[in-house]
Amino acid sequence: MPFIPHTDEDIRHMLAEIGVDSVNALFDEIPEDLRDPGLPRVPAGVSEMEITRVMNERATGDTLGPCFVGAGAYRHHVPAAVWEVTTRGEYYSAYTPYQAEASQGTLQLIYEYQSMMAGLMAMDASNASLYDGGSAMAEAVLMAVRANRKSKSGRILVPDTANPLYCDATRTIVSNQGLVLESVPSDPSTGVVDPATLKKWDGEDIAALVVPQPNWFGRLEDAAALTDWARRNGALVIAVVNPTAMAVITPPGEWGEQGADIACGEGQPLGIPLSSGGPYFGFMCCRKAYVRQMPGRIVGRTVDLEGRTGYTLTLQAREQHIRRSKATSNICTNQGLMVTAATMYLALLGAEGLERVAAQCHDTTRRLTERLTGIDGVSLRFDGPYFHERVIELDRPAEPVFHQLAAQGVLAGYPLGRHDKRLANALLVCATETVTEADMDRYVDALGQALARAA
Amino acid sequence: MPFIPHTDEDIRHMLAEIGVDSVNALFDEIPEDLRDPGLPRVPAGVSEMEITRVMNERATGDTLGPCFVGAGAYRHHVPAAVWEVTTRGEYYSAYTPYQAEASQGTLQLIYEYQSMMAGLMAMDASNASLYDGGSAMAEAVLMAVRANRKSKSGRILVPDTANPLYCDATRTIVSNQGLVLESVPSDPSTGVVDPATLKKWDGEDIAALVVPQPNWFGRLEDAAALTDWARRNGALVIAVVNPTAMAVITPPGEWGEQGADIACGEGQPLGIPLSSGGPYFGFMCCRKAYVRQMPGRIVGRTVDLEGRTGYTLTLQAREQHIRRSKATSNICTNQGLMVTAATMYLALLGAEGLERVAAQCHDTTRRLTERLTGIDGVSLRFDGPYFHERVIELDRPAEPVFHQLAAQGVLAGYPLGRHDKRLANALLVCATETVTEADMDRYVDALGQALARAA
Amino acid sequence: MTQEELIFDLGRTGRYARAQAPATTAGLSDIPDAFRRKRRATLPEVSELQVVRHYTRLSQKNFSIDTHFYPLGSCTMKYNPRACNSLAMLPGFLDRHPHAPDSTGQGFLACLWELQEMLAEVTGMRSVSLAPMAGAQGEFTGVAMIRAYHVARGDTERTEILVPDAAHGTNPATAVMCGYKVREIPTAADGDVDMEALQEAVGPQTAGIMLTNPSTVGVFERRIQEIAALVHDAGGLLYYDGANLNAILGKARPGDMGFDVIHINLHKTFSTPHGGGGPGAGAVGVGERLLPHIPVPQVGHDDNGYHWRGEDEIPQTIGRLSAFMGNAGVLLRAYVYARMLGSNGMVRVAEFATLNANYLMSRLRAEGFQVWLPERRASHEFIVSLKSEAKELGVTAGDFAKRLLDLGYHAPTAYFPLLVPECFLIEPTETETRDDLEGFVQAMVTIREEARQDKDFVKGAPYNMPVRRLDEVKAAKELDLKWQGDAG
Amino acid sequence: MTQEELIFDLGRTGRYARAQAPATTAGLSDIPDAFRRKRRATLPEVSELQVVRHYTRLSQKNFSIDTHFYPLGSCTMKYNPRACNSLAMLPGFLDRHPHAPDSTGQGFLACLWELQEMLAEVTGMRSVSLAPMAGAQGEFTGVAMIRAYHVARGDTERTEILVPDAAHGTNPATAVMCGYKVREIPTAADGDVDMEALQEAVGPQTAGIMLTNPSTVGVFERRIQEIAALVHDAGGLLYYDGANLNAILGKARPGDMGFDVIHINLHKTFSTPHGGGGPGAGAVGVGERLLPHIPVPQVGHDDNGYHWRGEDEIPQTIGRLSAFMGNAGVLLRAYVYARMLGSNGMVRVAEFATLNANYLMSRLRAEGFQVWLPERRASHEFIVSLKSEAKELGVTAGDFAKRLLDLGYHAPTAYFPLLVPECFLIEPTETETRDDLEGFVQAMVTIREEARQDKDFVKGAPYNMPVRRLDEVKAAKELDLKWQGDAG
Ligand SMILES: Cc1ncc(COP(=O)(O)O)c(C=O)c1O
Ligand SMILES: Cc1ncc(COP(=O)(O)O)c(C=O)c1O
Repeated sequence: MPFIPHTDEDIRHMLAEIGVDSVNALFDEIPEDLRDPGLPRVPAGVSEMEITRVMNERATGDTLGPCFVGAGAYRHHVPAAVWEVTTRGEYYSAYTPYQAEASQGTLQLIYEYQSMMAGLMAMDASNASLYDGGSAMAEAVLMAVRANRKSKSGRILVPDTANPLYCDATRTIVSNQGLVLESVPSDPSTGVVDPATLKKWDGEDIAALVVPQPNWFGRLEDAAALTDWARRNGALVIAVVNPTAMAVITPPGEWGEQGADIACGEGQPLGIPLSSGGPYFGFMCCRKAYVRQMPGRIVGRTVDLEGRTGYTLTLQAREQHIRRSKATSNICTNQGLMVTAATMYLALLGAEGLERVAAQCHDTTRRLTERLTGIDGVSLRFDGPYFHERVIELDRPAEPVFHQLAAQGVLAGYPLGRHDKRLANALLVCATETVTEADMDRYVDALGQALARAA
Repeated sequence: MPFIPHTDEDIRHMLAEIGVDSVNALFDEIPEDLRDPGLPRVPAGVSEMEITRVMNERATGDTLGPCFVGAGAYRHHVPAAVWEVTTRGEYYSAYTPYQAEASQGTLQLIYEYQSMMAGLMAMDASNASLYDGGSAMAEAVLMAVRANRKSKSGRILVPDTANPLYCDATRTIVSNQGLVLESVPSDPSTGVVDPATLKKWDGEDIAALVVPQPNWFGRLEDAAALTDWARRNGALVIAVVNPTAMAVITPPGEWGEQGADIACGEGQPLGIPLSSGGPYFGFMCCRKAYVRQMPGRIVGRTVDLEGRTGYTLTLQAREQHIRRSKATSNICTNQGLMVTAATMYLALLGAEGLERVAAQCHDTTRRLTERLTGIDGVSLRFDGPYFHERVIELDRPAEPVFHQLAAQGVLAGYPLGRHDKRLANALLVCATETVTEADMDRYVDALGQALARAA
Repeated sequence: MTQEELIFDLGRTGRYARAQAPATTAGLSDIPDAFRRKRRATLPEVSELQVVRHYTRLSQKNFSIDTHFYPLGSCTMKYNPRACNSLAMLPGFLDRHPHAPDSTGQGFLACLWELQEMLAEVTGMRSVSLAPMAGAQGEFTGVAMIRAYHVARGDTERTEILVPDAAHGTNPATAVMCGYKVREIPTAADGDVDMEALQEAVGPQTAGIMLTNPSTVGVFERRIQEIAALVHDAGGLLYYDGANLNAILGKARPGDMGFDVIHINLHKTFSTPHGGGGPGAGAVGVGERLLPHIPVPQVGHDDNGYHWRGEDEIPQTIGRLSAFMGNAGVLLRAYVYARMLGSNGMVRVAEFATLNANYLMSRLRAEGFQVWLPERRASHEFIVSLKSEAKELGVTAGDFAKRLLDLGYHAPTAYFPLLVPECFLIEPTETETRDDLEGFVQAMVTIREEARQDKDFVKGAPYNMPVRRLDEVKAAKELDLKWQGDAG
Repeated sequence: MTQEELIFDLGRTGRYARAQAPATTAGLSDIPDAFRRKRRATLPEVSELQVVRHYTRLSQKNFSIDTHFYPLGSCTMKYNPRACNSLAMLPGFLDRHPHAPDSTGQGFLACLWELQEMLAEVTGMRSVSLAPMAGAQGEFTGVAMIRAYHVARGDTERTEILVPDAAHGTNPATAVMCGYKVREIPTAADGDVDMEALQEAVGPQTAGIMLTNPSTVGVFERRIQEIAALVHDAGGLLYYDGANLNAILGKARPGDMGFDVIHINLHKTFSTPHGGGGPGAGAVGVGERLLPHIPVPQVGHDDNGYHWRGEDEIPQTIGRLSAFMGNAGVLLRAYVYARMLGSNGMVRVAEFATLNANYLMSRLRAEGFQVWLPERRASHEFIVSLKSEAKELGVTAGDFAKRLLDLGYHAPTAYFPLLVPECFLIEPTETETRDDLEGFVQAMVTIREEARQDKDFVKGAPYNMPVRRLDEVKAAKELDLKWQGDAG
């Protein structure tokens, strides 16, 4: 009702033109016993003013203090320009750019996004986005199985240092096609995979190896060695990476002798607000050779009738609307607006700005964890190179401590025991560039006090 | 520094082109003893992230509960669309539309605004805005003195029911030109001017009479009688009105037999956030005969070379950039972006929507004041027709009660004793459409408790 | 309109938006060299003003709901209320970390829980999960649940999903992703499913059928109850593709029709923005049979407030579909919209979407255009076939589409569904005025007239867009998918 | 580009954005009929989508900083950082009522107080009031204080304000509003004030002088200290029009030059948006002499925090200039900007604004355009005279201006200052890149070349704007200032 422009006069005129008496008559093909069910459980409509009040109250109730949780979603500074421009109606309320001539804004932007992501990952090509990091890993697995023509096994090796939530989503999505994810155990003392562990699969038919970088524990894997093993064994390499880290850490395209085959991950760190878990976006890049196996939209540069540069969706023969049951994926709507924001974020930061952000995150995490491990009852669980997350070990179960500190407004980290009982005392801690000294003081004090009490 | 795009290479190249060694050399015409003062009291620059944190903290600290204060600024619902569209870069970051062909967006919008304001006031013409309600009243006084060719006295009658803050601003602005504001006393029992009071000035040379509607006490003046008196006495009528009220109350153009000559006021109620007092905008409308005496920008419709409709600033010979010392005012920059918002607000609401808002405000204020006057120690100070404000009288000084309730998060009204000692116990109370039953409960409870204690 | 350079071409080495990055470079020296990036990433090197200006200018090259009538069939391009955006972007919602405990997110969870309830009511289903991130993922979720259902019953011989030939491409693609074979069911001449063919196709190998109702040919499937009985009798389940729910919101419920599972494109019926290609949200609703298999997380509600329900509470769930809670911020937008509509508003959405579609169909027909199923009621959309224009005047649906852009109208969906030649699938939606519909009719008439005068003129369209018709063959053959540096 | 109908023409009786108004009409019956409006106001009758679409489309017809290089001399059209907007629009600031007690607005007051302090420092003045709502009101405030100063000393014979002939129109208009006569001082050939003429003009009737420095001809007034001594010796005071402060921010201070009062256009130097014509903010700074007369309210700071200073604390104040605290939200934007710049950043603003101006001046000169004061340093702006182009090619500065629009550049300020024939006052600002400056040079060269080929082509410009050149005479003669209804 609120958004319908029809006046009574309009309605009369329109019904007359159609030749019916009432709007209801237009529904007369619906079997009568199905018609007009009533919606008793839906409340009556409210004005914008009323719902604004409700939402203001609910949003305020949700406000929190400092955040030391990462575990797949990171609180970064998002430049104001990003969302002020992204929410412009022309981006916000456009459809997927099917009519290229009337969508050059979105199309050029996606082309620029693809260029940036390929640049950041040092890969040949990027698609226009997938839903999120977890489903991107699933699509990467499906893609690798398609792309690896030599492999027939449908077996994928996944280190136990990969994000367990991504693994869950991947399992949900790929298991109906009979693919099997096999776990590669990490070294429990270092929190990374010892490349020697892979010997066990030497010579076997493995479609792909997943390499997380940094891994679930924030540690840096020996991506070069893992990649080279895969290459020798005919397995493709799927890099699952944090895009901020890639400003300073060796990107997938440069792993080992020939680089990874597919790079994917969660795009959220690139200008997307935490927003309780979404919308984010999944990114995916690959080698040139595999472009035709990529899922999702891809934009290409071309020319118009007069030879002017223009942009259009391309390689659509991979997609469901053309290929239907033979498509590379069923994905249709993806995360366009998020990519719009990420493109602006990357343009604002540039390579140097992103390096500074990455370095600052690393440094803040280093300083925080040094202070935390100075507290009685806190130690470092895994030592060795890391990006911006580290695992600390408490002298007691972490879950109750997490809740205790949350009640004081401090999100102390992610309790790793949720996925692995052996890590019941462990917290995965992250401190991005947004964390201040005062935030750290608050955390250190709160944790110190919590642990000072008897366990 | 943060917003400067120059690279070192750019700087080198540019200095070479200019033919100087350093940027500093470009300042060599400044006497040496004036150069490079240093700015020790200005702190070092901070990043957007840092200032964002500061502002978030400061804004949160400022948050308040329900608001029953009006007194010149009103909390109305502002549709989200208004500011989402108004802050589009093309409106936000454009200059005054001097180059008409490159400013048709702003120009057509102002033409539409002028049409809406003229429509709401039932006047012939509107300008493109003045600074605020107070300075608009000052400009209206200056304009009336110019326009009233027959009057030589520079005497202006202003009822003591006009907004005292507007009167202060007006006095500051017009007194240097020797104009005199003479006060017309209201009836202390009704809070409005008895038209018979004006008899005192019958036959005298009065340039203009100011008529506030609703007046400072929220009461409705007998605008028709006042207007007709002025007409008979050769004085122009300056209406100072609340624009929301005009949706339901007789507009200036229809006052008395021939209507007011100038209508002005504060535009804030039309979609402008309270924002601690500004930016708002002053509006001004007038009869056709006086258009050439109006201050400020005016947009006219015309045609281009090919006969197509277009819009341009017009009657610029009134303005300072053409007429210099003979201009109708020194105003240059006005409140364009606020008018942009107000135009969208009025378009969204339309006449019917604005009527509903006005009626709701009136009704909420009625219900609130009925409940308040049910409290022991509270009475109505002025009875009689009102729009959306009423004066209540406490059994003790209002100022301390105001502060007491504010500390509990309730803005109880405006203590009128600030401008008139005789009203030391009075509160000017307003309840707009944004006030809920729960808000009222909170106010009634808090006031009841406050007054239950000994004075 | 001038051409816009690529953002990379605007750059100069060493430039970036300095207000946006930490001022000093913190140390990375404790990260061994072997892990460190050697060459800087190829990213634009531009100032903040350059970014704002470039992307503001680029945006102006888009058609969108906020600028144009956009009657893209099956896509429900209606007004996206601005409050839905501003309220979903309140700092309290935006800053909330997905791993923050439920206790600190009661406001957010309350919105989601109420949305679940409202969606269950309007679909007539038992329970709703908001996890899927778009329509296609909703489809995946639904079919995966159908599979889980059969598997849980030990009924493992079902290998086929039935799909009408008019179905959206995501339907067959989804069935395959779930490990099924696809069997196409033809559409009868009256626009409904060909019942004989269906009877033939249904059997013990049938896992289920995916239907859209109103269907993608824009009419209500009248024998839906018969179809449901047929498929259920054979042991299969019914999947409802909710892309067209706008047509029947509050007027009829998929659950009442016999469907076992449904997805709703919240970015269509519930007006969350399409964003130039997402994000969407594809909430799924299930009936009794699939209740145990609903994906996680789902919002639960008890005396202690709201909480996430996980695998512990739903042990037979098909699992999770993303790392967190789907497109949470999109769900907030849908919630705000649903609350503003309310029950009455929802019914009126269906009514006026249908009124606009039938009116536009009548008008185009009156102007001599060939409506595909003229004897049927249009739902919220309908099909015009430009076959005779193509034959007699030599201008195709594609030509009409391009010329419409010149005249200020986004083209309808063209060449879908595949079974109607030279077709336009036209969906005006309820938020457009009669005047705008009339403007579209006039544009269609104008183009036909132009084609009569000079068909090559129409075939050369568009003329007023930022670019003329693009060489798509070149785009696909000489792949140019990224900026190649100054050399490129 | 298609023409945009008026919003009124899009309407239909009975339509409005229903989500935005109360659903039911509350009673007004207790308001007697005599006070009630009889005929409904003429306002548009449109839906929410129509409003959003109309004003989104209209916006695209504007040039702006966010879309174009905009070198409008004297106006300082530089990048308006987006954070300044989003932070000033935080709900906590927006919802605050101006009459709320100081105790509930400490955050807001703290920003204003710090802004006052920073502005006092960069101008070299004793105290700052943020009350004036634009430059012109700042001027009024300053001259009114000068008057109050003389009056307070019983010095009532001073009747004149001196103003250079190159001054902005607001200067003489302001003097008159304050009850003064204006006496114009000519500009010497070197661009500075003609000292002889000034000496002659100064006298016991001199209340003060209004100067802009760097002046509106784009050069620094080198003898400013001499001028100050001269005027002060005669008992007059010096007013500094701060429109050009961007040129010397942190490089030199008006207070040090001898000025008694200054206004600062925060919407220029401190980059708050121009908004298509405001709101601005015209903070004033005063030296010792005018301290008692500063306008109210001003923010004060003591052990109890921040508070408004009113007439009780400043009994000799000239009074208030608006109902509340001027353009408060604009002040927040200026504060955020000032903090992001910091002291270093401020100096760099002046340096790079000056660098860009001198570079552009050099380049245009190298291309054969006549710079007005070639032997002088440009400040942040400079003048090009197109007199010889007008004479030799028959195209005026106005023609160049219109053709520049076609080429994607907003025109510089044309025909101001009045003393230079066919002039462009060009101010590139510090936020534009060298490439953009070069683009502007090329556009100027192109137009001159076009004029050589075909002067009428240039005189017919613009061609690519939403409208061609407009008939301004008709606009002024056949006044059409509002929509006249369907009849109109
Ligand atoms: C009928 C139909 N089904 C499914 C989809 C897929 O939905 P989504 O794009 O949200 O994945 C669409 C969207 O275009 C559709 O029209
Ligand atoms: C030199 C000069 N003085 C004064 C003003 C007036 O300032 P405002 O427009 O803010 O009133 C301007 C603005 O254009 C100006 O350039």
